[in-house]
Amino acid sequence: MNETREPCAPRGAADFCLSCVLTCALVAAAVAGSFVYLGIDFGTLFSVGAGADMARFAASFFPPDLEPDFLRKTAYGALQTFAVAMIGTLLAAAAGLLLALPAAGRHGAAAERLSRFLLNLLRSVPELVWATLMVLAAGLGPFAGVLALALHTTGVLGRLFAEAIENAPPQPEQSLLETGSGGVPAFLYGTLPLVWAQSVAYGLYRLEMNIRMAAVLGFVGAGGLGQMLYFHLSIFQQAQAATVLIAMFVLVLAVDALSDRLRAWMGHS
Amino acid sequence: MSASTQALSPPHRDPDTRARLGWTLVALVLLWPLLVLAEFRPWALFDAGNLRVMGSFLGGFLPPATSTEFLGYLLDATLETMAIATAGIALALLLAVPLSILSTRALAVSKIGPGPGRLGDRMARAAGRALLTFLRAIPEIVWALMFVRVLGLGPAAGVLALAITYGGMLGKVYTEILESIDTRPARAILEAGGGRFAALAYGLLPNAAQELTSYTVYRWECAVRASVIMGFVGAGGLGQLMDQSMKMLNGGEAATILFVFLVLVLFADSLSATLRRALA
Amino acid sequence: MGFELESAGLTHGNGFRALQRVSLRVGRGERVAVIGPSGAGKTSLIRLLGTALRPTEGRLDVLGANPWRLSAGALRRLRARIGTIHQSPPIPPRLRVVTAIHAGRLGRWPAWKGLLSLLYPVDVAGAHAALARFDLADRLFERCDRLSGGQLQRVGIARVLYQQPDLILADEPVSALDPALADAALGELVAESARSGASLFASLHAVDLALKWFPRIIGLRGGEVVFDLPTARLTDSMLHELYAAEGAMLPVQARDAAAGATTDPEADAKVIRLDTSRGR
Amino acid sequence: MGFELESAGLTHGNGFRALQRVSLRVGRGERVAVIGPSGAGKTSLIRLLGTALRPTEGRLDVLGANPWRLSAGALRRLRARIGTIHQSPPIPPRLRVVTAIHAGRLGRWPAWKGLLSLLYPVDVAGAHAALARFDLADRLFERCDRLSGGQLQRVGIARVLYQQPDLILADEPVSALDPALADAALGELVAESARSGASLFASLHAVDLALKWFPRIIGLRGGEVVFDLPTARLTDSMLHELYAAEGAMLPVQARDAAAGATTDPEADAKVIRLDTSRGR
Amino acid sequence: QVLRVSAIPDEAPTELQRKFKPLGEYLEKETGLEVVFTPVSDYAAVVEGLAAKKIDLAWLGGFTFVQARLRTHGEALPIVQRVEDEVFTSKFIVPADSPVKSLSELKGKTFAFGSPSSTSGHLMPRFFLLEDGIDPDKDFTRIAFSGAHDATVAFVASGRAEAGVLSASVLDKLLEKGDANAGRVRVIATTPPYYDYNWTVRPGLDAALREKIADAFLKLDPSDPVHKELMTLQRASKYVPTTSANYDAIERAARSAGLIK
Ligand SMILES: Nc1ncnc2c1ncn2[C@@H]1O[C@H](COP(=O)(O)OP(=O)(O)OP(=O)(O)O)[C@@H](O)[C@H]1O
Ligand SMILES: Nc1ncnc2c1ncn2[C@@H]1O[C@H](COP(=O)(O)OP(=O)(O)OP(=O)(O)O)[C@@H](O)[C@H]1O
Ligand SMILES: [Mg+2]
Ligand SMILES: [Mg+2]
Repeated sequence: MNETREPCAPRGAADFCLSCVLTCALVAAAVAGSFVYLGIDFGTLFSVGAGADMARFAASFFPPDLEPDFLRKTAYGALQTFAVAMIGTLLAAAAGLLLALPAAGRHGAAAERLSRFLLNLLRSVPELVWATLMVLAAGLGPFAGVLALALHTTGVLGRLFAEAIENAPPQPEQSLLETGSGGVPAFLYGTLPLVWAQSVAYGLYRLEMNIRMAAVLGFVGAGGLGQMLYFHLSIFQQAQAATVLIAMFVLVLAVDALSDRLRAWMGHS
Repeated sequence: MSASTQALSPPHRDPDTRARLGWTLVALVLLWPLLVLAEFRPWALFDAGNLRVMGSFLGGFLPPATSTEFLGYLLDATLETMAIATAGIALALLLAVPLSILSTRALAVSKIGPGPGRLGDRMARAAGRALLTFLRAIPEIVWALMFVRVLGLGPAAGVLALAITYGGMLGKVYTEILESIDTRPARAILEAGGGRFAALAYGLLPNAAQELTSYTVYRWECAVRASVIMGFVGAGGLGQLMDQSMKMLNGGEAATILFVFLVLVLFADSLSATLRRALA
Repeated sequence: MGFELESAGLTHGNGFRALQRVSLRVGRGERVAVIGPSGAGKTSLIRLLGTALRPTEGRLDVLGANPWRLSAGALRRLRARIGTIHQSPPIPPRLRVVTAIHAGRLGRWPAWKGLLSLLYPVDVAGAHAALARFDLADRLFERCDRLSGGQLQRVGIARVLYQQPDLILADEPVSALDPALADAALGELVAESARSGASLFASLHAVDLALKWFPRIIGLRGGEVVFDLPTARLTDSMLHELYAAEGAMLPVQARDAAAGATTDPEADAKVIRLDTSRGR
Repeated sequence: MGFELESAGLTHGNGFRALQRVSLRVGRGERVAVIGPSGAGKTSLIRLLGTALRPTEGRLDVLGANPWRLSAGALRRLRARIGTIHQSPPIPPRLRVVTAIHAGRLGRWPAWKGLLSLLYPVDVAGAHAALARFDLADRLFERCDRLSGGQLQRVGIARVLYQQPDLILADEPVSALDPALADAALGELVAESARSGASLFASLHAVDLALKWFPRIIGLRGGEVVFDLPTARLTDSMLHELYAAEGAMLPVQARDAAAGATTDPEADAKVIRLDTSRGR
Repeated sequence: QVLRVSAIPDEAPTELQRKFKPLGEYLEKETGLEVVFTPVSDYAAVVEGLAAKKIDLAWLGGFTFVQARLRTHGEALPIVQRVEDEVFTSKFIVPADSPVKSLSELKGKTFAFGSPSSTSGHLMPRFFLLEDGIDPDKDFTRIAFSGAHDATVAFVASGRAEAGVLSASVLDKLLEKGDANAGRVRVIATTPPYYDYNWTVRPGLDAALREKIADAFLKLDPSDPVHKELMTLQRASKYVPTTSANYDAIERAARSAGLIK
């Protein structure tokens, strides 16, 4: 009945993916090349004393400094770090979502190019550079940190959101567009429920990164745990550094748990 | 069925309303102290003095530095940075892939039912997740200082530190990606007696491969930017160069380095697009 | 006018020719069923009419306009007047039923109303009424992935009725429903078309239901219209011929084996029994 | 033995009681059909038997073992012996047909073979033979998202036959197929069961097909077994009763409107017409 | 056989590398070993390297040396230092147009130190500020660590910090070079002198080699044009032997400033 169909022939050999093999070989070559270029020798890592040496380093962090005064300072630092990271991430998530829609090719090719370039630009400037610029723009202090994180993170989240949107199955949104719905409502009803969980996960994950990134922002006066860690590690106050590390760890764990809880609540087993 | 009585008096109120309203309120109430702590003052941006300072600084970005000596440094740094990023990501994958396969719920056959071995499975999963968290919760610099003791100053310690923290991050994100797509195909394979790898390869990867790849490429790009941390232990690179020029407020050099960063990001982006197309 | 196709054809991206030389004219308020073997092109035809695919040859007119000549805004308004019931309802699993129903009217609502309804359902009563017609009123606030196959399909139908379109396209709307419910659901669709004057164009596998509810039947095979007749003039042999090709292609030895081993004396009786009088 | 249920019950996560007091015994090689209105619990029952869900009450025995008492390895081997045809095939859209078919045997293949087959299909001939039984041999290397609804459903059936299970569970296996093909596909399933001695347990909406191909019929409603009889002893009134409740619940005014406005004199005839003799 | 050398990053790492090049060649000639210099941007990395015996010779600040000494249980040995290092000072700077005239007016301002582990950029200024009754943690609204001395100048010159402190010798060098930023700051105070930088060898380094290295430094003579160039880069007029005991005062200062616990 369908003359156009080609007769079936088990053409398995033709399906062997040549370009896949080539890509794999290329990647492997790049990796090998990198190790050779850097001249890395991990041999000593497995030498006799290595383990003991590293263990001694790790042991120097114990016991952590648990004096009430220092704990209070750490707690305040942790709160401030969290606040900076949270506000920065929230701003970035909002801006990122707005830019992700055109970047996923929803408003024409020109808008796609433009928003993609904008996202790339925001992202290619490291947090640290944004921080320097923002200190000049807004003065020394946590707000500069917020802005720096927000600007860089917008680029990151915008890209991740855009790709999640592109990867989502198109049928639900397509079917809404076919009923004449506008682009934005169709996105909200058709695609958002599909990418929501992943996007929130990316956002929370970025929040966690930003908490750690505050370490780098510490020295522009953004304060918080980052500056404390930098300070105490620099002057070999391992006990204090350990307390700060524990505080960071707790923050990361909390965000992790929040992420898990939220995703479970949004219906993913 | 009881529906007929309900049919007469339709529920005109959404049962979820109260919870939604409540959570929104809680979120708003919590947001306030955060804004205070972060000293959120957008108007400071439009302060004339600040604008002038920033304007003159940005003015310093032009013209970009193009002296041959600097460009030589830059080329070296770029090559080294790319090599460090590639090596670091390669090692990170060695950590991330097994750990994420271990801790993905959608691949746990004991979740179905739940069936036998769920205690062991759950503990393995929890251990996997805890390990991932631990690896990435300790900042790169701490790992780097630890490896310096064994490997000495130089790129080796930096690469290892990068591999460990990035392994933790990649592992976590891989897990989340694998759990956020449609997991029914994987479940069907587990229900037909297939193993963990089979369910991964036939049920999840066809849908997730693109996203996994693009995330990995993105991480590579992050590793390029993270070379500032590698600089701490003598594995220089672009980040260290950037750090210096920014500290010295040397706009011309910063502009040139930023341009290199942008080129690398564009390269990563097109690489990711190519790979995604190949996997479509 | 409902729609008009003039020697239209559709070639898929991979070069597969799913429809060819299709000429059809369906008037306002008319009810037409399309039947045909699997892979005949029924879904392709309906997607063509729903302006989801663009004909690669020939001319298409829907509700008095050539959709592919319209401006973006006008096309959108046209689409709001076409309601498509999909073979498997394209509803995100996590959406609640009430939201899924509301999505039907996004084409008519201003954007703000659509957004608001996502937070707080604006028209609970309307959604409730639409669901009640399919015996699902009590599932108003359930999540769609907690519904059974038949329930989800009914949500898909209710959504299109809630849309109040001028042209209803239904792609196997009752394939997941039991006979009684299938009959009742088709009855609802027919009643809606009669009440609102909307044209109804449905593809159906259940020939008896097509014969019962539709005054005009179109037979499709291999992408071509085989017949297009008032129900009364359809003969048994036409139906046999429509479905014949594929029966003949099933390997014969397997059937024999079954017949030999089975305990059911009727298994090797004539396999295809179609009787235009059944169900009437 | 095929399987045995003793006063089994299933309560879903949200507290909905989908099955209660179900006692059934199906012997080796036996062929049983389960029918019932939408939402009756057919899919839930099949998922219970496929060891995808764990009964919340009562006892379950599949292929001579209580799956929930087995060790992980034994459960996996048991599952490899159960083949489930899902209501909508859980196949990732990007997979090729040949790979989707191979996925059926992942439970038997060692892991390396499964992984290898992803790169290079190891058993093209086997997959081809399975597809040929459903008139799809020419789609062997097509991507699954380029198939029509009925074609995809047939791929789902072929996959299970390729699995060569000892117990075939089929959840509305032919809902997307036209009558002729549906009949032929059921014939294939029955033949396979006869050839290999596998038990066949299928839920069906098409009552006539159930009556034609299955010697024993189970009626399910509201999660309970209403009848469990040899086909010959099933009466018309039993079927009427099985589907009656829901017909009665369709709101009456809508039907009246339809009846009033329609031009089809049969629209207000008795809606539910079931005739055990039809299709026989 | 290699001699592994590193230096604390009190200046930009590339700058350090440039400065070290002739010295490295000279040491190669004198010791007969291959000299490998690794620039780092973290003070702690140098100390860890010394303690783990991954570095043989390092250019350390006074405070860094004290830390290295503690970390190696007194086994890291300082061998030589420049004469200038015996009477080192730090200078407090403000933007040229700032009205501030004395240290006590700095209360309530934002302030930039160099690196937390820098002697002249953090430890000693902090110690002298405390002696003057100014607690940096309480009396400044915000402290920033610029990371390096020349960065501190840039911080203050651009107005990112309202005041800062750095090593006197770096400031002099910048002024000599005619650095634009250095022209935009004004010195308001100078600390009393203290011992600072030295060259330290790792614990357990062969005593003969240690002597050879020390001799190489002490042999440097400004009247020799080759040596002169090398010493200008190092900003040294003459090298003198030094001992661990010279740094006891710094350790006391660090303890009283709460930087060593
Ligand atoms: N995951 C779930 N959570 C809660 N309730 C569920 C879930 N899955 C099914 N149900 C409910 O259980 C009942 C039985 O569902 P099931 O899918 O077994 O019905 P079915 O007989 O297969 O119906 P159909 O013929 O429509 O497919 C339905 O009322 C359904 O809403
Ligand atoms: N996206 C696509 N790309 C290529 N070929 C396609 C695509 N969609 C459908 N086809 C092919 O076009 C033909 C007609 O498909 P269509 O879905 O219209 O059939 P159908 O009549 O709806 O069948 P069914 O009753 O099985 O749903 C089929 O042979 C199918 O394989
Ligand atoms: Mg179809
Ligand atoms: Mg079902």
